[in-house]
Amino acid sequence: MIQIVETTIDHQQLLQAVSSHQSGAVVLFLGNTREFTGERQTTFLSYECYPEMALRKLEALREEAIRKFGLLDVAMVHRVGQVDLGETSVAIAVSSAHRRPAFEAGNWLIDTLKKVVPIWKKEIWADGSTEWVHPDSESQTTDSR
Amino acid sequence: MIQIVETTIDHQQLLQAVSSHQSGAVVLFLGNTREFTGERQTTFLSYECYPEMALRKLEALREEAIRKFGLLDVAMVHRVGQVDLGETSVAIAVSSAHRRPAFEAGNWLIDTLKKVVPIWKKEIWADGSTEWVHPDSESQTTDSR
Amino acid sequence: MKILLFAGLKEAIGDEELEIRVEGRTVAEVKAELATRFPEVENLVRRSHFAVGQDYVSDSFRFETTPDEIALIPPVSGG
Amino acid sequence: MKILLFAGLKEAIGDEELEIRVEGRTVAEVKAELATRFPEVENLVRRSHFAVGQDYVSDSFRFETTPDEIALIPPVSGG
Repeated sequence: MIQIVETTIDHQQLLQAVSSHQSGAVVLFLGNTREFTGERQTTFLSYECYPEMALRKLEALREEAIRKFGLLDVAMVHRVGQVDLGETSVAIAVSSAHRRPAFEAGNWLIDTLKKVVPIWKKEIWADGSTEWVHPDSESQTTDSR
Repeated sequence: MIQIVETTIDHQQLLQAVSSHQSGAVVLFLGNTREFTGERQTTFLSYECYPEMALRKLEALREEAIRKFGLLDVAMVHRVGQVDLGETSVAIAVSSAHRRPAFEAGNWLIDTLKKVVPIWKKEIWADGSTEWVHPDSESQTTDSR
Repeated sequence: MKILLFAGLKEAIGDEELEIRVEGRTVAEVKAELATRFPEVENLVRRSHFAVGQDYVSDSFRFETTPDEIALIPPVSGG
Repeated sequence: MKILLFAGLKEAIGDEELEIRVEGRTVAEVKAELATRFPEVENLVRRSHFAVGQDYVSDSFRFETTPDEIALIPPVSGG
């Protein structure tokens, strides 16, 4: 299950998608909009993506993780558009027979997603300013969530 | 939120319990009854606990994890009694500002729970035999989930 | 003094509690008596830990004359 | 050839696509022209990657005469 959605992510659906009688371990990761980055206050985030390529990259990551970590299944859903405080922008569910690979894969998937999947976040700060986040620059916010 | 329950674990409730406007990352771990252990087939599992001590230990683990990993919150629910194939015996939800500590804490909590919390699992095998699991013995099943 | 039993110990000994003298003795001494009385669970008793007042104690721990609730905790397997 | 723009690049250049000659040139050469035409995003262009047919290509990649869909991907920040 790989999706890009414009409304609330239903994590129950991800858990169901990856669960079976063989999945002794299921790990779900949720990335949510956080109110404070240091002292700066966020009003909301807005995400944009390159849809066809983002879906292709998510599917490739899914297949690579299943192979690399010996998983049973992976589901990934990313939301685009406005994501309010406390709401989920990305959900990753991983299932495996044993718990270790499920944790390792969940960690690897979100790390890798943040590096290669063409999705961008815009900060709408409480002071009224806005900022596209393009990491690894002196002049721009880097994302450390 | 620390609970020992006798019916289905509501993971939605755990996610809500740990989520806030500061929780940029939420990790949920579910331990489910797996049908096969190698070639052996399980019909269901049955869990027993020492209730007062199990709750005390779970609460102590929760507090230790929050301190050790700098978390926002932890919720842990363990089910006792019969847990059928594919159903959840333990759910752990962890929230933090950033993702790394959330993954590390989830991993540490389930590892440590399995070592110190007085809860025991009985295998009801498909061949009709039953077996209490007391790990680290040559003569008994060790748990590797 | 009654001690609480669980899981494989409870099943093997056939009761959820057991009467044994603990006052003034060490955990190691009480375990030795249990192994003698229940040779079929000697191995499991050796690998078990006592909990007093719901906290684990080591084999060198000496029970008070009026101890709190005592339980014999076989290796755990929750999760 | 039209190339797709996103996020900070789209906002700075003011359009979601851009006409530029790519046929037979390398990614590095096209980036150099972009930096000249849009000096305000020189830094961001340098840190961006081209995708051809929705796969990343390196700076030494040379565009075909009739390439697939081309996009200029600024550093990503999903998650």
